Amino acid sequence: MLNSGLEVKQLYTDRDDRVLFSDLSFQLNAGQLLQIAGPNGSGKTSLLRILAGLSSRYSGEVLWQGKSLQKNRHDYLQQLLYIGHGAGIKAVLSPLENLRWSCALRGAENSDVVLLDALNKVGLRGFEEQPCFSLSAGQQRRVNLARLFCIPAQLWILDEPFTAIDQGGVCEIEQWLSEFVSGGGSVLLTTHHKLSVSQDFSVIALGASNV
Amino acid sequence: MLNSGLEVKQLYTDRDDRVLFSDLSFQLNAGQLLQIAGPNGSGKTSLLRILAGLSSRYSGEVLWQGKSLQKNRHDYLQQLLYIGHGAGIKAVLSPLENLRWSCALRGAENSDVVLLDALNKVGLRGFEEQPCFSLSAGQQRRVNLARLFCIPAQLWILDEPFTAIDQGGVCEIEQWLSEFVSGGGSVLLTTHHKLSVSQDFSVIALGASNV
Amino acid sequence: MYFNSVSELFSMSGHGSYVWFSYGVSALVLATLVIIARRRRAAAEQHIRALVRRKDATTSN
Amino acid sequence: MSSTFHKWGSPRWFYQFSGRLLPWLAILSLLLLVGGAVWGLAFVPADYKQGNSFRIMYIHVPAAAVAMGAYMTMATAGAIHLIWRMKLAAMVMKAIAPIGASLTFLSLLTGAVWGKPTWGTWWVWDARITSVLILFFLYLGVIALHQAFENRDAAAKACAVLAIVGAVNIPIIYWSVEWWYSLHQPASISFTGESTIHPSMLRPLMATLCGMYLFFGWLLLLYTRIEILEREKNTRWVQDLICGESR
Amino acid sequence: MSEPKLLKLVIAVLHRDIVASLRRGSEWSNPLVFFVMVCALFPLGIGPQPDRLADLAPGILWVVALLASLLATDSLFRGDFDDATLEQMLLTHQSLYPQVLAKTLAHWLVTGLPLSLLSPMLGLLLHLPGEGTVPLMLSLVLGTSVLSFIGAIGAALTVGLRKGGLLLSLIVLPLYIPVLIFGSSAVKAAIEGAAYLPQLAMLGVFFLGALAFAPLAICGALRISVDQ
Amino acid sequence: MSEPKLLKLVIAVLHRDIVASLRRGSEWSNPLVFFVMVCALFPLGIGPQPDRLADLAPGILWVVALLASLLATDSLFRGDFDDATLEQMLLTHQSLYPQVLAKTLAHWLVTGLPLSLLSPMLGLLLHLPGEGTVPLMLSLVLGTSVLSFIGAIGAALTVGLRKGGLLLSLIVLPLYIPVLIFGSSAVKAAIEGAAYLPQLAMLGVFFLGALAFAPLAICGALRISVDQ
Ligand code: HEM
Ligand SMILES: Nc1ncnc2c1ncn2[C@@H]1O[C@H](COP(=O)(O)OP(=O)(O)OP(=O)(O)O)[C@@H](O)[C@H]1O
Ligand SMILES: Nc1ncnc2c1ncn2[C@@H]1O[C@H](COP(=O)(O)OP(=O)(O)OP(=O)(O)O)[C@@H](O)[C@H]1O
Ligand SMILES: [Mg+2]
Ligand SMILES: [Mg+2]
Repeated sequence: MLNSGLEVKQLYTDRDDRVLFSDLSFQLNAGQLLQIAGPNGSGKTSLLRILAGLSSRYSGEVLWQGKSLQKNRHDYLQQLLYIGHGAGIKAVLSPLENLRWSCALRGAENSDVVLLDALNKVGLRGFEEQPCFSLSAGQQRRVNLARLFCIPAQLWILDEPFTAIDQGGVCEIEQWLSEFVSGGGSVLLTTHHKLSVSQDFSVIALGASNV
Repeated sequence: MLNSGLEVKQLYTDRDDRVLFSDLSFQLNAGQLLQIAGPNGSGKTSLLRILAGLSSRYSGEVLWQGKSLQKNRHDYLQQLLYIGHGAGIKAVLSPLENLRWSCALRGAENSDVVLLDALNKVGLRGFEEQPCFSLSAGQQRRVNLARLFCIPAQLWILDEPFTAIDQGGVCEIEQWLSEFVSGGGSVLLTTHHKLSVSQDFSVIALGASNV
Repeated sequence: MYFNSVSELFSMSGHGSYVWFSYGVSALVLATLVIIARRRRAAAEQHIRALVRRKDATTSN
Repeated sequence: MSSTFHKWGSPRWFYQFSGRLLPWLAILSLLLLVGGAVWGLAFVPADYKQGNSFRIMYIHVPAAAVAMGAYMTMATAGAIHLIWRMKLAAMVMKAIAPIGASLTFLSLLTGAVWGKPTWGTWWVWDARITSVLILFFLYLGVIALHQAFENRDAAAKACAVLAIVGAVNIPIIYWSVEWWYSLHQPASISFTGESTIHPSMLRPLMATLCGMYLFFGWLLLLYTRIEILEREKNTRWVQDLICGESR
Repeated sequence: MSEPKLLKLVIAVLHRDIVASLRRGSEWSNPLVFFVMVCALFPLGIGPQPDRLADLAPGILWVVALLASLLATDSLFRGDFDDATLEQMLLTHQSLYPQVLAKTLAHWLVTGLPLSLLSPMLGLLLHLPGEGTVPLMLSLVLGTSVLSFIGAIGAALTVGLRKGGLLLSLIVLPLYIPVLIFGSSAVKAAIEGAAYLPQLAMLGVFFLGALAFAPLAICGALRISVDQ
Repeated sequence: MSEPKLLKLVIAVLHRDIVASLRRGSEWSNPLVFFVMVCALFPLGIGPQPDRLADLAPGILWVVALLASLLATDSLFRGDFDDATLEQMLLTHQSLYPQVLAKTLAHWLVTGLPLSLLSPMLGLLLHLPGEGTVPLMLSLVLGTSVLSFIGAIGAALTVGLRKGGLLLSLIVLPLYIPVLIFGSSAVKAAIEGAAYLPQLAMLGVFFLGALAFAPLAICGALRISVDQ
């Protein structure tokens, strides 16, 4: 398939002369979910940042729909939703205000009803107007995850989305992932949990010798 | 048992007029492990901070060996090891330097051999001298957990110790917990993982209605 | 030579200390730049030699 | 054009080419510097106004002039690095910063020492002096920024941005300081105008000036070559070069 | 990209930054408090003689305003970097340029502008002659906006660094100097009864130059800072 | 608690803080750079006339040193709070007092002391008469240590606040004023040929007072800041 989604060819990265991965190649098409596994410090976050276009510390090729990321950046970013390790929210703003800003950045014209609905889905009903710093660790993470529901995208890149989320929440998120993938989206994620989604998915394990 | 370890009587706390828990009573003796469960935002962290003596936003009683925390503070702190949500390490210092400082704070006179051994146990061999900011999320968490091995204590209070830790790491930590409890220590922890230790342990679930 | 004697050259009718200090410091700074370059070069070479030795050792095993 | 550019951009080619240039630069620059200094110190007649202290000029003026030229070279290298992603330019940029800062420091120091006998004070807020002080700060900024980065590539790019911004500002700074000084102009102090410099005093100056330029070029090559070795330490040609082909 | 979309983006960024600053409080109040207090310190340090103070007032007021602006600059991108919202700004197909412009503008609105508006009061405190008041305000309004742009470049370059936080001042202060010179001399000229429009015009030129070119440098610097 | 244990604690905290500061670089170099650059800004703001500068030098030098010290203060407990190592400091059976003392001392060693040592050079830049040099250095050595203690109280009170960081300068600057007055007047007295030892003695008294009482306030403030 020439016009595939994300394609990675012979990716190589090192840190302080330690090779994190080399000759890494894979392909992620519409309707697929791919988990990057590996112990702490194996380079999962580094890989995801490269694929999101945040890091240029690599050699090799990353293609989106057959064209290299650099050339196709505008299209790629229009389709990408990246949620990293970081908080991703401003602590003094309320969840609603945070979402409004995130949507405006992406040019997604959502009414507040949509945003409130998204916050409701991630279980933050009643906390919409409270400043985020007064939320618990898991609740803050949920605000960040609410972006999944209000920003249209083709490809989700998620770095440990389950961090600090309770068990009920993990199940829900897994369901969202399933639904998104069934609807033709692609998901690339790292997690230390045992993922249970209704689809088949592949796992790429990064070097196990580091820790 | 009058001279028990940690005893909590009718604890009550609220935040912004929302009751987090009320009439909470339990007891934690030597050789016991207690998990605080509950969905995001149910007040687990708040409870742990109260029990560690970091927060005084409560009414009710907290006793250590039959005496109230305020009166018995010096003894209590000598026995307590608390690992919270926060990083707990200085990013510009190396793991080894961080541990040295932590030990000095507690008056634990450990030689570097002991510290290196602790770092080895948490899987950081080879990273002892690197500044912590160049470590991955899980590796940083492991530096913080290494304190378990070099600071003598009777009671561990751990707030989501498994965050960002890979699966192998989680098993190892569970084993440490088991060993510590078998050796007569007490553990109070929160986690969203399904805990599997060789001992029996009790679970206290905080309000499920909040999220 | 413009000056009548070496001692006159050194004293420069009172301004000698300023002049000689300037030239002295300048010579020192310029020489230091060269010396630092040589040191760094030696260190770099040593580093590369160690690197090669380590590589040779691992490939021969 | 593009092929020569490519060749120039290749660290390996540069290393070999500069190797041939080095001895010539070293000999010529030292000859000119030492010769000019001896000439200026011992053989030129004293200035009728300043006496012998003017002899500081033969080191002061070259240091100041080369320091300014060095900053512009650094900024140009930075621009080349950003636009054409030429690695060699980044190395040149990094090499220039400490040399330029040292020369600026020298010109400040020798100027101050010159000021004491002529003006009776170590320091005045003259336009040109102030500008050189600011130039010194600009150099320190580039060096500090470079040191603050862990990652070499990011450091090079960030320094390139800063050097360019600084270079755009230098004319503005010079011109505004000049204008500022013309507002105040304490009449008691003035530079020896160029017209009063006797041609016989000028010739050694030309010698040390050329010598300083060549010396700068020599140092630049030395530091860039070290930079090349450090960055390309994992390549075959560097390892062969240092350890001999017969390993 | 269509015009209204760009405008919406700018407004969203402006709105968010201003609300966050106002809610945090420190961002707008710190430079103000600093400005007032340091101006009040000077009479204590150098003596209270009114004519001497009047003579020095333009210089002192401008230097202190510049420092206040410098101190505020560090937080421009720091918060966004720390909570990883800067990543979001980089990871959108919409251009970074308007976002950066909006952020700098928001920063100026909560720091430079209030400071300029407050300056006449501090002129009084330092016995600034009455003719200097209006030029002081005008030159500060124009000048602090230029300072914000220049400072933003430095902030963007240093935001990713763990060592070297206020390395910012080393980078930025030399670049501030032309603004200081023309700003303070506008006030002085006005006091001496000379024309001060030339200086203001010069500040205007600086402003236009900064408006055109600084955002480019800022965008580049931000990308470098995130990619380490 | 035995004596050597306390000493060990103090040394461990000192060592860690100094190493961290030196490694970060910014912590010791920023105040210095700031000091030098701002001193260089003043002539540009108020004019280059040597006699005028000489007249103002003691005041300017002291105000700028005070500002540099103020700026450095904010980071005293901020880093420890953010990375939750402050919790560790509170959660030990060993007393907080020696830890706080060591932290403040470390802070002064990397900020106040270098600044004092550099001051003679800046005196040259501002045409400070030669008689003022030694009193300037002595008064700065004593004075900045007092400033560090006072600043630490403010830093401890404000470290936990997310909104309202305006407080630090507001709380701290008024307390700085006596130090500024005595410090700058010591230098002025020396220049005028008068005795400056009385002022230095006064600074010494301040120092002893701060040494005795400030750590208590700091400990209390830290406990309050963490418990929110
Ligand atoms: C710290 C103090 C000083 C600094 C930073 C300084 C800086 C400079 C600079 C930048 C130049 C221009 C070089 C060129 O463009 O070719 C220069 C030239 C010169 N300086 Fe200085 N200077 C200082 C003090 C002095 C003093 C005290 C004197 C003599 C009384 C002096 C005499 C000259 C002369 C004669 C020239 C060359 C002739 C000319 O271009 O006008 N300088 N200096
Ligand atoms: N500083 C604060 N101000 C106001 N409310 C707060 C503050 N800190 C926490 N809360 C509230 O207290 C509640 C409990 O927070 P806590 O951090 O104890 O939850 P938690 O059980 O640890 O959740 P998680 O599993 O997400 O870590 C949250 O709903 C939060 O809104
Ligand atoms: N800024 C940096 N400087 C130097 N090394 C770094 C830097 N960031 C990461 N590394 C190194 O790269 C390796 C991979 O880090 P990365 O964050 O990608 O791991 P990870 O697989 O995401 O781990 P985790 O499961 O703990 O999140 C780590 O061993 C770390 O030491
Ligand atoms: Mg990771
Ligand atoms: Mg929690």
